Amino acid sequence: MGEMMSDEIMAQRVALELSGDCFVNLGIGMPMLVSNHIGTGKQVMFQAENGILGVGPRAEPGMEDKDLGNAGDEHVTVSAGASFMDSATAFDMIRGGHLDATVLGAFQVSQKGDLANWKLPGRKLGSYGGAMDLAAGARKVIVMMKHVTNDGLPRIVRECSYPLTAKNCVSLIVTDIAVIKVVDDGLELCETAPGWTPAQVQQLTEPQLIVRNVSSWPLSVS
Amino acid sequence: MGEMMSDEIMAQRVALELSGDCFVNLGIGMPMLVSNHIGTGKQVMFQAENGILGVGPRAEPGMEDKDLGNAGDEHVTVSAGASFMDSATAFDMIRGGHLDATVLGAFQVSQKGDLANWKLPGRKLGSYGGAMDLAAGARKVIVMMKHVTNDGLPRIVRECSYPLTAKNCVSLIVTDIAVIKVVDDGLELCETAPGWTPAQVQQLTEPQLIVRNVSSWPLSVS
Amino acid sequence: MSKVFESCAEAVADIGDGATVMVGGFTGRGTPSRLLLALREKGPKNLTIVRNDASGGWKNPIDVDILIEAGMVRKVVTCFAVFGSPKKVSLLERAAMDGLVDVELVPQGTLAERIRAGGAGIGAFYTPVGVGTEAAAGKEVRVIGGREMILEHALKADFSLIKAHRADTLGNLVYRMSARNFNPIMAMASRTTIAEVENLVDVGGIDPDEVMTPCVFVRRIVPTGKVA
Amino acid sequence: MSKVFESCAEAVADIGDGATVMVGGFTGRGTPSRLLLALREKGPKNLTIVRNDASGGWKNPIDVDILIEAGMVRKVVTCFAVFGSPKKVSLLERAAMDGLVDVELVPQGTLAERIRAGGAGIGAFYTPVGVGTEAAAGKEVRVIGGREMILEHALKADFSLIKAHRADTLGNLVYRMSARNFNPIMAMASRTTIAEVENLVDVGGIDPDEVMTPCVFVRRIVPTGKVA
Repeated sequence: MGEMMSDEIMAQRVALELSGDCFVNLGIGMPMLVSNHIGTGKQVMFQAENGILGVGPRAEPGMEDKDLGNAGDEHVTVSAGASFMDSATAFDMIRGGHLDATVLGAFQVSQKGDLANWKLPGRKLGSYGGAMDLAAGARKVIVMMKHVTNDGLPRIVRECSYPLTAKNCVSLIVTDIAVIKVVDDGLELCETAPGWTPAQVQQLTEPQLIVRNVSSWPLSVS
Repeated sequence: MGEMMSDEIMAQRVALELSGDCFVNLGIGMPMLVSNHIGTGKQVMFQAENGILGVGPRAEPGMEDKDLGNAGDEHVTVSAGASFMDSATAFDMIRGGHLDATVLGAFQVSQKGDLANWKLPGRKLGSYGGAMDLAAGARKVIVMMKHVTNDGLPRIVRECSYPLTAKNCVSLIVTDIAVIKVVDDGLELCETAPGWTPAQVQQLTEPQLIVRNVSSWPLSVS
Repeated sequence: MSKVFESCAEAVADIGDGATVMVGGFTGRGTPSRLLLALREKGPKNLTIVRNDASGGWKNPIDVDILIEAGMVRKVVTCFAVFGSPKKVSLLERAAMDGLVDVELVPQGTLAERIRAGGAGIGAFYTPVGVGTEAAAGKEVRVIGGREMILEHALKADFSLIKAHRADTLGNLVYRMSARNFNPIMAMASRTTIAEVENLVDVGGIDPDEVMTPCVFVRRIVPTGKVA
Repeated sequence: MSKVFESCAEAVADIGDGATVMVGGFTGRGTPSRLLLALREKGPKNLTIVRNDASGGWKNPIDVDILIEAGMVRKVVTCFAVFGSPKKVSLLERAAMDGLVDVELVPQGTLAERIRAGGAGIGAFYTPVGVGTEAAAGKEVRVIGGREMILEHALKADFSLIKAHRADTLGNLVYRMSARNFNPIMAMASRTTIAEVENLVDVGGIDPDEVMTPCVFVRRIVPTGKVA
């Protein structure tokens, strides 16, 4: 088997899915890396659910503004044409279907596109954050996650055993070894990362993948 | 019988009901006169449901601003500390119970405090405007209207024959001949206008008025 | 793809027969008069219009009345259907009496909230406004928090025609004074929102804290200058 | 009657046992830290706290955590109950495991909308968020516009503790950047809203078009200057 791709390489791959002139929310954590990899020709505006449309790069050290941070408590900047809004309006934007896409982390995704990303089984509590709203409201839900757990168990499963965030919401899964699309009849393997064969990806995936036309992960983007 | 009080005198009387430090919406038409009669010692902020908190006097001729008008399409000014808001927020303020009082015109008021002010019987259409919201949302609903119709019929009735705006919402009725309070057991005559006796007011009123302690309309306010 | 259109005619060119169109403004203030004129010129039929006041009679003569008069409107959702003096018959009431136009009368705050709900992805809500009146006819009533409330559904549209005081070329909008009214919520509630704007500035020309309608809600902008 | 209070202690003096208190802010930004410190000092018991994040762990150390730690909280309504890394047990989760605090977990947008509904006189609303998940447990489900939605109820409180960048002495508020978040909607949803403000100006010192929370929603203002 090949090596797992780094978070940055995954972020590059996700960034390819974002066309120009679009509005995108990046979930807290790994998905936030995606903003570093948008080509210069594209006009992508990032929303942060704490009330920013037009999130820019992280603030340079010494240039942080105490009132300006993203939903993950990182000091950020804003891009030209940005706007601030209250939390109700930020979620009107999300729930109302005004965002073209969201990129979310996940614990598990099922073969029907069910998403589980807010609570570990056996724990008393979890954190919904804005994930349920984003999963239900964004026009396209892209999941960005490692293909397997730290213990080597598949995160792409027949049925989620972790508590659900939303049913049947995921369109695309980008992992550290493959790109998988949720289609009407299941999960279609679209791309494998360098050094990985479809069979090897299948081995780390619980449901049977549909293999029709698998291409290689475009590495030119790095 | 005495003379009917003028609209301005009625407005003066209504103004006495507005204590200091309060927020009040004045309905379109006659109620808008009330703003001219607030004593200088009082801090009353007027809301206009088209999105102004802090409506001031009408604009002087030549000083009109095309973007600044009240809900009745009159050019107005704003008082110090005013704010503008969208229609949803203006009605959050109204429906959410944040206004201390509203002064509304009426076609009819029933002995239970039902209000009818949006449609004449027999007409195909009417105009709700913001009256239903104000009647349901303001903490106190004061009606300001002529005591009888142009044809001399009582407007204060046992049951409204005109389509209702809201049930059981009116607290106080100020007419051109009397001040009447809606109490648990009916309508209590509180004041008669100069030259009017309780019996004369009763003659022009359909339901039996409760007469306990009637005083004379304080004329010093003019 | 630039959102800036040269003319109102271009901006409304794809509003076709049977479209639902929200129109911002309250009396004349914040009313997109130039877009309305262009829409009349274009002439689609069987429109459904959502608009605070459709009774005519206010000072600004260019209002949704001009579409009703042109026979382009099949239905109006509004809170003002007759004008001021209850004795006058409005153009809309006349058209309704003649069976040419259906009117859905909605209390103003409920109208605003239904539009907001449409833009916000809320399906329906319970409000105490209108309980026990004609406005509640046929609607579900439920007691919530000890108070009777009626169920009201979200309103959405194909197009919103709105007016703003200032826009940048991305479509961020700022309104001025009482010309704000229904414009921000209608901007959210349509698939295609078209803004007539008095002043167009470059991106970066509006302080992010002052933006009243974020650009995600606006598809087309037409700079028209300051017109009545 | 002036709304301006000299000290946070005075401003929170009547928050008693069993009160429901909304606390503005998102991570540290827009969090009324000085009011929270004063409330801890005052020490009421059995509070219900409504707050976006109650998981601790963010950069700002002064948050609702300090009330939980002090044993003053009986219930928390929040969307963040555990922090970042799912392996860490938060103070709140520990208190919940020990049976000391009840937690009502609410999706963030639903939390915002329930608070807004509370302030806006809306009793309840239908939202597609949370359908088919634990967030829908025990809730009415209904198909609206072809989509399954769940019924969510308004949230109101006795007190809201919020933070603003600028206020005039009447209580008109302006927030700055991402410190706005839950503050404007919480300002509407309580009987008594108390604002900690960085800058206090005279009446007339804020352009009416720039006011974000109109003064009718604010009862008390405490100028605290710019603190972390």
